[in-house]
Amino acid sequence: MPAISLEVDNLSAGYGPTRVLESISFSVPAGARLAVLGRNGMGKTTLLATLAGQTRRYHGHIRLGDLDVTAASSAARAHKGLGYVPQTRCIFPTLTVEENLFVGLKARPKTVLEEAYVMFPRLKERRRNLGNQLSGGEQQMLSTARTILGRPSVLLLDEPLEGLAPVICEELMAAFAELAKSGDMTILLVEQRIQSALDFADQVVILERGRLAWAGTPTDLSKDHEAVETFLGVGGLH
Amino acid sequence: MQTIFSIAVDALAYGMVLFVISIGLSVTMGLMRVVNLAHGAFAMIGGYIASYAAHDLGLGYAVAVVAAVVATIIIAIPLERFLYRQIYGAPELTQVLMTIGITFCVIGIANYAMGPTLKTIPLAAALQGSADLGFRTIPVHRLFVILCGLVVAVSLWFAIDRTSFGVKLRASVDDAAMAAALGVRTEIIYAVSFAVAVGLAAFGGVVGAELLPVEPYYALRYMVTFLVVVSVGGAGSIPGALIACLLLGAIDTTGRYLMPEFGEFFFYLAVIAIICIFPRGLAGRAK
Amino acid sequence: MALVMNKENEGLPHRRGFVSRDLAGIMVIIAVAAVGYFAFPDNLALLTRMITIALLVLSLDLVTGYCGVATLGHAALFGSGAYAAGILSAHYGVNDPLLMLLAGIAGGAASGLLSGAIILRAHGLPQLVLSIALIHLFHEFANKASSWTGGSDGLSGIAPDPIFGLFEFDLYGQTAFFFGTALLLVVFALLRLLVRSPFGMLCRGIRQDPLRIRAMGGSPKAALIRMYVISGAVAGVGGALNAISTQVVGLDSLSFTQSAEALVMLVLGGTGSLFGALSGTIIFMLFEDYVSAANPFHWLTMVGALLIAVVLFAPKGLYGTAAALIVRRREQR
Amino acid sequence: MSPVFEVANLRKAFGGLAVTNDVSLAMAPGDRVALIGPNGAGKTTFVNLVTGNLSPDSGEVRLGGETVTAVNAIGRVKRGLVRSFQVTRLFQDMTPAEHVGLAILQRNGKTRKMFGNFLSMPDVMAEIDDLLGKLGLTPLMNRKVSEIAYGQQRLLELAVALALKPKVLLLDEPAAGVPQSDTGRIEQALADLPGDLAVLMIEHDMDLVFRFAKRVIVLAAGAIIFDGLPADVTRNARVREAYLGNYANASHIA
Amino acid sequence: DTIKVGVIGPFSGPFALQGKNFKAGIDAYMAVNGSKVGNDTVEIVYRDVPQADPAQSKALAQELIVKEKVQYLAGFYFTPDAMAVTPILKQGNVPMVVMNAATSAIVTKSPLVVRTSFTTWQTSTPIAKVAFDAGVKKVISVVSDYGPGIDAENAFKTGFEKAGGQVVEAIRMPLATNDFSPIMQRIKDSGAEGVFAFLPSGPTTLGFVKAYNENGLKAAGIKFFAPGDLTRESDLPALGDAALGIQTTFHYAVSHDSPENKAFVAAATKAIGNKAELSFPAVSAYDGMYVIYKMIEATGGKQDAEKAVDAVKGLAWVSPRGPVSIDPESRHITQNIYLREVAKTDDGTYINKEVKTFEKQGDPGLAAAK
Ligand SMILES: Nc1ncnc2c1ncn2[C@@H]1O[C@H](COP(=O)(O)OP(=O)(O)OP(=O)(O)O)[C@@H](O)[C@H]1O
Ligand SMILES: Nc1ncnc2c1ncn2[C@@H]1O[C@H](COP(=O)(O)OP(=O)(O)OP(=O)(O)O)[C@@H](O)[C@H]1O
Ligand SMILES: CC(C)C[C@H](N)C(=O)O
Ligand SMILES: [Mg+2]
Ligand SMILES: [Mg+2]
Repeated sequence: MPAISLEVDNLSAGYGPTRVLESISFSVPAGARLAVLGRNGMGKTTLLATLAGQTRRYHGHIRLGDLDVTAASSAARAHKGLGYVPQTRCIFPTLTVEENLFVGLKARPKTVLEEAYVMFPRLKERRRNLGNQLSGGEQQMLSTARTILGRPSVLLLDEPLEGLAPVICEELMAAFAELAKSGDMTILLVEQRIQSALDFADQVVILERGRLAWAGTPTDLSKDHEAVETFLGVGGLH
Repeated sequence: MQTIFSIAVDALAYGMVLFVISIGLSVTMGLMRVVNLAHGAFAMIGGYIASYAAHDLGLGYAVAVVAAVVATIIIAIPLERFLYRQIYGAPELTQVLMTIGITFCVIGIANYAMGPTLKTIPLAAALQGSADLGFRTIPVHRLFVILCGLVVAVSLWFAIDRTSFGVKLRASVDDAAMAAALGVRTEIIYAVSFAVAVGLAAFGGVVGAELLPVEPYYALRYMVTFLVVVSVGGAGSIPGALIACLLLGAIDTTGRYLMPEFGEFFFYLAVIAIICIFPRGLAGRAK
Repeated sequence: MALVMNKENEGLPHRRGFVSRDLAGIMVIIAVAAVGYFAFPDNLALLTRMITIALLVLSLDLVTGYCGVATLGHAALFGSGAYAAGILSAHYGVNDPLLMLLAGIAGGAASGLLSGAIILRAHGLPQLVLSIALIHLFHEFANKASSWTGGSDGLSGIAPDPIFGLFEFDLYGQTAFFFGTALLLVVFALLRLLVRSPFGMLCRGIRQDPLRIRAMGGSPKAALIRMYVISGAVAGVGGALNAISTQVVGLDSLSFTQSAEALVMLVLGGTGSLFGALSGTIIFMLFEDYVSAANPFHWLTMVGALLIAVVLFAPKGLYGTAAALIVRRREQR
Repeated sequence: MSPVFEVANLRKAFGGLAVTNDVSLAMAPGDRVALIGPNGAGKTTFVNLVTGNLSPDSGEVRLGGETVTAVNAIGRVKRGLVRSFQVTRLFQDMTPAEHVGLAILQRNGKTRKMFGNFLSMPDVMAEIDDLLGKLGLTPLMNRKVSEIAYGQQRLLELAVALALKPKVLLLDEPAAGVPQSDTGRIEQALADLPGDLAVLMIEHDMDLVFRFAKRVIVLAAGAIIFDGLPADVTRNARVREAYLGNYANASHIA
Repeated sequence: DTIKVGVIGPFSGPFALQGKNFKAGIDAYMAVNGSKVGNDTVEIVYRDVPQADPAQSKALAQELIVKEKVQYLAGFYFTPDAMAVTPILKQGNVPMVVMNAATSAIVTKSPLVVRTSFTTWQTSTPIAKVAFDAGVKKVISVVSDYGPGIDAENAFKTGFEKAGGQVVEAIRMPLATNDFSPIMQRIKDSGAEGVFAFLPSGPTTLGFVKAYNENGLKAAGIKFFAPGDLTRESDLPALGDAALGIQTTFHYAVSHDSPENKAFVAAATKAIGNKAELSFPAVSAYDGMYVIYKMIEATGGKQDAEKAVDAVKGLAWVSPRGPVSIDPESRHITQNIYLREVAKTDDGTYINKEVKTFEKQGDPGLAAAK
């Protein structure tokens, strides 16, 4: 039984007075790949943002490895090994690509920027450009690369494939799988392309109106046509 | 010809004074995105402390300058912690309201504690008197301010553009939540930047006191001047602020020489013209 | 359990809400005016002054609150209105208050057009600075044109006739007060219509994302200039009322200080809402009047403390925060 | 049929980087074109040039036979060229109903009206209802945009563009961030568009592209490297290498 | 009965020091003479107008009359604030005693106005003669560009040209001027032998005087003349040695040597708290109170503005500044104007030392306006 790397216990959270997540509990073992699915507006982004310390939490606990990070700030969580790639990318618009990456380094030496360039050669070409001059896909690459450079032990990915060319998507999913296997990295993936997500993950949870509605393995899910129909609203997977 | 040189020297000196006094505001306003109308209040606090240290405690000029900078920063720490932290990232107008409020309070307190009269800061012997430039004389103190301006400009530019602190600061300003998610301790970054900005304000208040004398209404009287030069330069850009100060200093000085009665017109028309041509300020970057 | 989707069956928005709020707004103004009249019958001059400033702040709200234009130079519009009305009377002997009012509106609108044409050339901080430069130019110009404006000594010799030949502007300030209240009511009612008209909605859109408006085929610039002219007319009403009721116009009416004070009042009440503008003015001026009478030497400190407290505890302004609280209450029920 | 929309030899460079390199294309009424290409190929830039948000270094844009290169963005919208944004650009504290209402009023030239309200215009209300209903946004129509999920914002972005009743519609990744369950709504909305409308869609979701497009254009490094039928594009080696990857191998194309 | 006197002045804001001086003068007068006139008790009601703001001034005056029922209005630091109130005096049946505002025309706006301060014309005219007598024939005039500055310029020019001198250039500079170096360059280039300057008392005077020294004008022997606003006592410590020797003409110096002034300074110092803050508005307020007391006496405490004003026309007394009288014609104060020179006393403080007296000066400004 591998060590638990992320544990969520009875978590409720939301924005100001609007509560979005309701009593969510699950745990992810180290090195696991968890896909978080659900239709539009069901709280996937909110869940990841709450884990990253960016929304208001009402109650519940979050544990990272042996540490209780419930009360920790966003920055402290990052230093404890949490990495977050937000859905809206959040590129620093007035920083160059290189500087954007640099922020993600934490304390690592500047030379490791090359790692990012190997993963996304496109970024290297554009490294002196400002964040707001990048194309949508380039921003997506930058956002992902920036977080990965910090070598997180738990990586939260919110729709990382959005806006990327198919060929890049394939490469990226392969790279994520590689990271999870070799780098001892735990990955939570929110993705609309259900098939890609299921191909990647070894566990799946589905959110429905802020609650955890379904949990299991991808194989279970592909058999559970009813769940797919009700929670994901897609008529069968291919 | 001699007159032209003479005006040029005056323009340079005046521009540099403007620069030294307002550059701290470029840090708060351009980098931290806080419309800090209380900048002048901190400059004034610095001036009062230096005046007190030099006059009443009999300390030397250099010691008084350092004491003013340090003490102003110490005074600013609780203000940052309890007031400014509430307005980072708030809408501009909210920031305006808060910092005007702070300015009013500082004025009231200064008036109460130090009295309404003008305060001076006796200069070190070496800075008194005039230096002969050949074609004219210039107060030694002005040369000192020019030097200070250059040193401040270069070191700030380096700190912001070339150090990891600078990158983290700019990142925090662009998107504080994301910077934090990447492990940047934004509160510390902000606190340090704020301290630097306040320290610069105090420093400017002290060395600029020969031109802008210290009195309780200092904080309001020159608020517009600070705001204008910083924005014309493009908030947050050190070279921009420098160019703006020199340019506006030159326009102001020449205007005042040629047609003093239209001095204000020249200055503000120039401001309007510059902003119409460079809507983000001389060196402003796109957001 | 307040999950977000539980509002699924909300239908179309209703008009009734708006109309009843309009009526409520007018009733509130009348009620406040009545309270003012009976509570401070000897202080109508101050109340009239409050109305003039309220008109300025309302006008500022149109461009700042509804269109997102940052300006510290709005008194230019107010002052132009005041001087236009004042000059008409002092130099041309046209003393009919209604004609003076028209002159004020025209003067305000004209300088609104001019200000708008310049201020709208930048955004954000540079825009703020443009407005500052502009108000200084206006001020300097009025100072220089002293044969028209009286310069720093002020324009005196304004002698408005009785309104309709019946009601004289006297020492007790009754006429001025009722005249002012009537103007405020008319302006308020018109503005209520304006801000939720299609044009008002366009302006709100522009405030949030001008580029989006362009992509919808709308011209932000043209709309904002129109709004600036309207705003100038409203400020001009305030300026004319000022000239009529005080019979002097000073340089301060086109000063940076006056502009900044108006902005402070607006933000204090809450931007983007006519009630915010009104309540900000009333609260600030009452506070100022009360504190400066109680302790003139320290009132500035107290005003400062008030502003800080508002930002800390009512960040959307006094009215804005109160309104948000009420809405939340209602939603929780 | 004569083209409603035509671009000739369009060029644009940022610094030294040629982002649009001699692009020419024409669209006829009723065209359904997909513009695909690697990230950073210059697709969004192309849209910006065409709509007038950026000005080209050289080249020409024609709308319905009229050269509009010198016409500003607003003028082009008025002539029926409408776009949606890759990253949603919506008014955070306005509701979907107000968004669509504003677009309709703008289209009708009624935004100059300083009195009255769209709530009192039954025709406008009906249109709002209809459009939002099609995209499944009716339940959210009176919530502030800042409170609705990103995927729903994407749908609203489309609704606003449709409300302008364009002749030529440029969609920049309309389905990005929209879950599979809802892409159906987008497709349906597109399918319901008037037949004489020309649509150009940028999209990285190939399933959607192949269901939607009658013609595919591939842009790489600022130049068109393919312009033809969807069936042919997967067979093009350059396109496969630069863009499609293994997608072409899978039997996705129905 | 209680007789209320409403005082409007800048009690807060950048000019608060002037308001403080008003209050000190009034307090001093009442401390020395008691608050009773006959059977009536005098009560002061203060209202604050921080900066020139005629509308506010008028609103407050109206409130004072209607609500507070004051029988006298006094104070008024700024001309427009005084001007704004003149139209309501008659209807309110209230006399107005101007304790500072220095534009000549105010007294013409209503017959109920009496002024116990000075006018800029009055204080700036004698210095022209001083300059001419000092052998200076060409002078450049440099004034702040607003009402009082322009008055000063005209007064000096009229006086100096009448004496036979020449004003080679007249410069008006914005009130908000920080750096005077270019102005000094202008002065140098003009070839004038002396400079006449008017700046309102306060922070800018410091920069001006410093620039005069640092740019070598003093060394070059260009003489400096000004009315006394430029060397207000409360600014002198800041000006320091830079101001030594500057000659100004003014109606009052805190150092004036007379028993009346000693008593006044003692009382006013007590009222203001810090002698260094005391300057000219205090004495005008003190004398203003004298006039008001006289008015109350004359009317027996009844509200009759006309009678009150008539009673003080021609009134003459010895003020702390010297012998003064109210001109019955203009209702403005006739007084001595002194030529003073900034000097350092033995205890290290700076004073305006009176060196010459121009006796019984009226206001030349009114005549000039006609
Ligand atoms: N800032 C906010 N304030 C209030 N409510 C919000 C806010 N952001 C999101 N919500 C609400 O929270 C709910 C969940 O949103 P969330 O973004 O987590 O959904 P999601 O599952 O990530 O959707 P998507 O697939 O569209 O990205 C939505 O109904 C949305 O309306
Ligand atoms: N203002 C600019 N300055 C410099 N380079 C720019 C600017 N705008 C865009 N670019 C560059 O031009 C290239 C094309 O950008 P564009 O946004 O058109 O790509 P795209 O094809 O839409 O890509 P994606 O599919 O990722 O959205 C990118 O490499 C981008 O970095
Ligand atoms: C010179 C000053 C004492 C004059 C005063 N400020 C006035 O307006 O009259
Ligand atoms: Mg999401
Ligand atoms: Mg793109």
